[in-house]
Amino acid sequence: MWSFFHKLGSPPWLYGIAGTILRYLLPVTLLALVAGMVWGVLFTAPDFRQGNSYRIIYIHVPAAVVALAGYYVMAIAGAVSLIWKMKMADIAMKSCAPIGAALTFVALVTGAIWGKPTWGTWWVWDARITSMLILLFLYLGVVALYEAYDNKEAAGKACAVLSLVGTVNIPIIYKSVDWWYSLHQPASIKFTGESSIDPSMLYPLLLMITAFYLLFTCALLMNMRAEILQRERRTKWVRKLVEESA
Amino acid sequence: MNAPSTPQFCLRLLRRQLVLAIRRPIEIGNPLLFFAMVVALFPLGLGPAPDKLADFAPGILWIIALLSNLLTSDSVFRSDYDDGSLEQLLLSPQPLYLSVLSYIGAHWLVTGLLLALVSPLFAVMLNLPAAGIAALFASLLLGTAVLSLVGGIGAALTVGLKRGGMLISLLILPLYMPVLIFGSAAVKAAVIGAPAAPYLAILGAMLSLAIALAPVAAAAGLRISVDA
Amino acid sequence: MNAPSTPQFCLRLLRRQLVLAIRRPIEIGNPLLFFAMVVALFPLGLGPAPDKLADFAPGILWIIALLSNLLTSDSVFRSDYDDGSLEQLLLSPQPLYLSVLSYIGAHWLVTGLLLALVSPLFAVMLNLPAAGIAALFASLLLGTAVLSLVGGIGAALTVGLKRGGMLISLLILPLYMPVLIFGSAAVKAAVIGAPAAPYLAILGAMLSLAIALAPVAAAAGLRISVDA
Amino acid sequence: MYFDSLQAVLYMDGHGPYVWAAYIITVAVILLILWAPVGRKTRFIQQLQGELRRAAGAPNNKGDSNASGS
Amino acid sequence: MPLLAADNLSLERGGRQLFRDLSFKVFPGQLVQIEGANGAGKTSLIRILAGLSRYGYEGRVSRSGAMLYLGHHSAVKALLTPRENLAWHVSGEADFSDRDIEHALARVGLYGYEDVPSHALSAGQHRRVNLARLYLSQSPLWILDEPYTAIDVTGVGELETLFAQHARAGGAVLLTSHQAMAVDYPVSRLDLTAGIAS
Amino acid sequence: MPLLAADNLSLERGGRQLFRDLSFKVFPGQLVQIEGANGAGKTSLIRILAGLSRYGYEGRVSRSGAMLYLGHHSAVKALLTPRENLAWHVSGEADFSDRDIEHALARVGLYGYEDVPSHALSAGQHRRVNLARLYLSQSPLWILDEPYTAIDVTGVGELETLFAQHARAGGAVLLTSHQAMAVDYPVSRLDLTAGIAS
Ligand code: HEM
Ligand SMILES: Nc1ncnc2c1ncn2[C@@H]1O[C@H](COP(=O)(O)OP(=O)(O)OP(=O)(O)O)[C@@H](O)[C@H]1O
Ligand SMILES: Nc1ncnc2c1ncn2[C@@H]1O[C@H](COP(=O)(O)OP(=O)(O)OP(=O)(O)O)[C@@H](O)[C@H]1O
Ligand SMILES: [Mg+2]
Ligand SMILES: [Mg+2]
Repeated sequence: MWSFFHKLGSPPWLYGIAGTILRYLLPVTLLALVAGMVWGVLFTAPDFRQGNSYRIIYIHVPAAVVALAGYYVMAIAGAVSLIWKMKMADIAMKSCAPIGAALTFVALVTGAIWGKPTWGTWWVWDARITSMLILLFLYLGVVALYEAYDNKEAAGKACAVLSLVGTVNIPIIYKSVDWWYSLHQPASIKFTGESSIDPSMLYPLLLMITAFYLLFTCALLMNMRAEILQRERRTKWVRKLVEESA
Repeated sequence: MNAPSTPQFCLRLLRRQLVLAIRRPIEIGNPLLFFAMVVALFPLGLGPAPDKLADFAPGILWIIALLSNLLTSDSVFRSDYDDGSLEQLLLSPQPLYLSVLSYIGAHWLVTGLLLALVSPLFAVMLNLPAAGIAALFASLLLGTAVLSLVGGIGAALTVGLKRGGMLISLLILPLYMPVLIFGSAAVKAAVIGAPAAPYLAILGAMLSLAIALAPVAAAAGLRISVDA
Repeated sequence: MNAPSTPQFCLRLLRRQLVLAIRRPIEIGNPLLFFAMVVALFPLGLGPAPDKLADFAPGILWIIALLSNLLTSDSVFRSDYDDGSLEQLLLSPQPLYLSVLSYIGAHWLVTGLLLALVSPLFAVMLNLPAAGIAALFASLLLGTAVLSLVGGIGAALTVGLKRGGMLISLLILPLYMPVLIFGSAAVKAAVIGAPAAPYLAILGAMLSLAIALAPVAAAAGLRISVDA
Repeated sequence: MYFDSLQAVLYMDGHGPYVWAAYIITVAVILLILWAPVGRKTRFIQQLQGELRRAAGAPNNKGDSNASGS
Repeated sequence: MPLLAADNLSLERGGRQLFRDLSFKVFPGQLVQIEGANGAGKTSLIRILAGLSRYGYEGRVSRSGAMLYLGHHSAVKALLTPRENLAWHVSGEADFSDRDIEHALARVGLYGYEDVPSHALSAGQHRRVNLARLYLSQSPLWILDEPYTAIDVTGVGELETLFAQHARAGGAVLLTSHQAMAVDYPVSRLDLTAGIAS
Repeated sequence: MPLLAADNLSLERGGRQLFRDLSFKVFPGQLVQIEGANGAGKTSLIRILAGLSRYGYEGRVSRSGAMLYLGHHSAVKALLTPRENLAWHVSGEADFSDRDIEHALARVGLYGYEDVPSHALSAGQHRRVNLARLYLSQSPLWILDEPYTAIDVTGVGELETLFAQHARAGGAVLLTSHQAMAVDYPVSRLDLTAGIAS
């Protein structure tokens, strides 16, 4: 067990193992994404209330779910980096932010597009939607802060502090926005009742959620590999690797 | 000559920050003038129908308080970083948590507290019903303290950046939002005759949390950003 | 090696300022993010009811544009003053009027223009009726240029003060107000189907006036400031 | 397959543009997510290769201190 | 026991190895001048020794006892007077009595300027406000980055005498400067120009 | 014809008479060092001569021909590279070709640093970026306020040679410095320490 943690802290080992994992995981991910999308778009029956526009659910919900989960991954990595001073956690945290931001963006855009045919408007100030927007800002904050630091080791630490502060705030933000909405405004627009979801819609949705989790994992590993190389550019193993790839 | 006790040192810091603020008279008066001018902007921009304004007064006043806090947060550690005082503070044997708290406390005294004190005046200018004024005052008192604390984290993380620009607003505005929600809700509740106490209690809870954690984060941020 | 022609010199200055802005990526993206975040503040503070929001959307968008201009104006000459470049500019044989215009132009390009370009997005988020969007875009395009020019005067006058940061907002906010009034009036007119052109024409007239006079005032302000 | 013709697939009872726009944007972002680290890695390797070559070509040359801003 | 010990310090910045495996100790009574051309890495080294730089280098630094660090920046607040700058100094080192402060300011040639706002001082006077801390300090170890910047000839002479005095009294001074020291006290030199020093 | 003529300059600052009825001329071929202790009024005088201070003094200054002024601040933008700093210099003096810029940077020891962001330079390297303008300048009159700040020994030597060269070629240099000049060219001295100088 301890030796495993020890290895986790070793950049060349992590670089190698991530490469191996990716070799198998990436094709699976792409397959799952394509299969899920084709299934969802072409092979399911339309929703009886929303018609064909509901097919957006197969990308909207997975993106939203994974974007939210991504923040917790990032914050945990940040905590590990600060508490145990583990360099690799730092790198994982840094690598989460752009992926999370991109997925949040997807959730927002697909939601907005979905809103037009169903609600007749691109945007409403619904609790969940608003907190998703705030999540995007939190992600962008981490990305921007990292970019603004020249000393990347310090940048990692700064982002770790920021993401931890964000973690304390995410539940507060979520609760407060939720509560704010219910206070002011009798919900004139509601998400579709999810309880009645039909298995024929559920299975492709579950597939897509899984695919997005896999996508997140793959992108995270790829980003980490690139980052490891950059941080370890002075070491012998990176130089050897680079010379070999020439 | 022996090292000062920690409380003494913190008082000294607080006094120093306050004197610095007072030496630039504009720094003290400015949040207020800013408040006044933006209060004047709203009727200009939105149209002066008094009933509409009264409806929105709690939200507007709170948004202005938030913006004026945002505008000044960046300066909490900035000049000390620029002239090298911050390095000295980091090397000092005193607990950084308390030093940071003194800086933030001074910031709150010259922005948040002052703002809360004059807010009734502006509330009247925006036709806020009298019932809401006490709640406005109390919520600003508590809420701006949270804002200053959270702003201190952002200021600490960005103070050393050459290429930071206005990064701080991106970092802290999302964190400001819960305060805005509960602050304006407290006033709204009071206006319609509902009890404002629960909202104030939540603001109080946020403040306790922020006092406990924000200086820790800000202190860590300072140590990191002198190395940016 | 011979002295550059004046247009060449101004282009060089413009390029320099733009490169400086781009080197801080956040500086470019920030007016937009700031816009987005403050747009989000309003529903949070005022309540999310779409019809109410739509009513206020023109005013809110204009107020935000104005604030984000206000926030960034201070930086037009600040860093050049701090590092001594401003002294060199003043000693240069080139006409200061045009140099100042280049600085302000660069500021407008990275704030006002960008803001105008993305404003339709935020208009949709605040449920502004589609009829108002063209007027919003046009009024922001003209109006933010006036704001940048006026802001330049304030920046020039305060840059030499030991800490002018917020003083600038005091100096220039009153001058911003006419722009705010006509800008939001143009949008409101378009929303209710009235012609927006008269308001835009007034903004255009203000812009001509500002282009003619503001750089003169700013140039004089700079000469005074380095002597402060 | 739920639809009977390509037309129907594209049109989707009027919802086609929305659905397809959403999917196209999503696919584009996914490709971007996956391509970004690949591009970063390739660029890094090229850069480091160049650096190593320069170092090998010009031993103890004071000019090789050409730092990149990264 | 050494006041400062550097153990195998290596630093690379901007693609250049500034120093490698640098180890040295500073004992009470020592006056150490770090030498090197512009960009040799003096400031970088000093910030590591003072504990301000915490990332990006290899090796270990250990210090015992209190330290006084004066960097490139003067740490003098323009809006405060010299007196206030010393009385409210953020280093939290000690409480200086008003008499001590006046005495120290007089020693650095600021007699009569105690209550002028510091932004109305000349460049050299501004730096002297900070240097007055040396006359107030109780710390055995002084780490100074170019203390002579903007100081006139008389001022430099007085500072050198002070450094020698401090070393004689059992303190140690580690400083960088581009000027050769002209003081009748043995000065150890640490040369960084070679890139790899010892 | 003198490049610079000061006529009966008097200045009082902070209640102290810094100089009174100061008149002098600087002719082509002259190397003038303004001397004086910290706070003597060197910077104040130089800013009046350069035309930056326009209020609060008595007397007249007249200049003929172009002037290059380098003040206490380095006028180097931290976000730009040395190359960009010179190419886009705001003084609007001349268009420098890229080759000239590289040459000038090499002369001040920044070969290889042309494209590093200036904030990643050391204190001395940072100032050297600005000093490179001396190698590009066509102005006959140079007015320099403490040009040697943060510059290492070699750098100071090179600058002195350059000043002598410039004077020999018919230019004139007026500078302040606390270091005595060690150059084989006659240096005129203007001493402000007396308070009232001539
Ligand atoms: C910009 C607009 C939108 C945003 C930001 C957004 C965001 C979200 C988020 C954060 C979730 C939660 C995922 C989770 O359970 O963890 C979600 C789920 C969902 N959204 Fe959206 N959404 C938007 C618009 C829409 C629209 C227009 C519809 C359909 C009419 C819709 C339908 C759903 C459904 C059915 C779910 C899954 C069921 C549930 O968990 O409640 N969303 N969305
Ligand atoms: N802004 C100011 N307001 C009032 N007095 C000032 C101001 N700046 C400088 N002085 C005073 O003017 C005198 C001369 O200052 P000046 O900067 O010209 O000196 P200097 O000879 O350049 O000194 P140094 O060698 O330290 O650079 C000083 O006594 C200083 O106190
Ligand atoms: N923030 C930075 N990022 C990257 N490299 C830097 C940074 N600061 C300095 N350097 C580089 O590190 C080297 C050493 O800089 P340092 O400031 O330690 O030099 P120094 O010996 O103090 O020089 P000086 O005599 O000019 O003060 C320089 O070559 C410089 O280019
Ligand atoms: Mg140095
Ligand atoms: Mg001077």
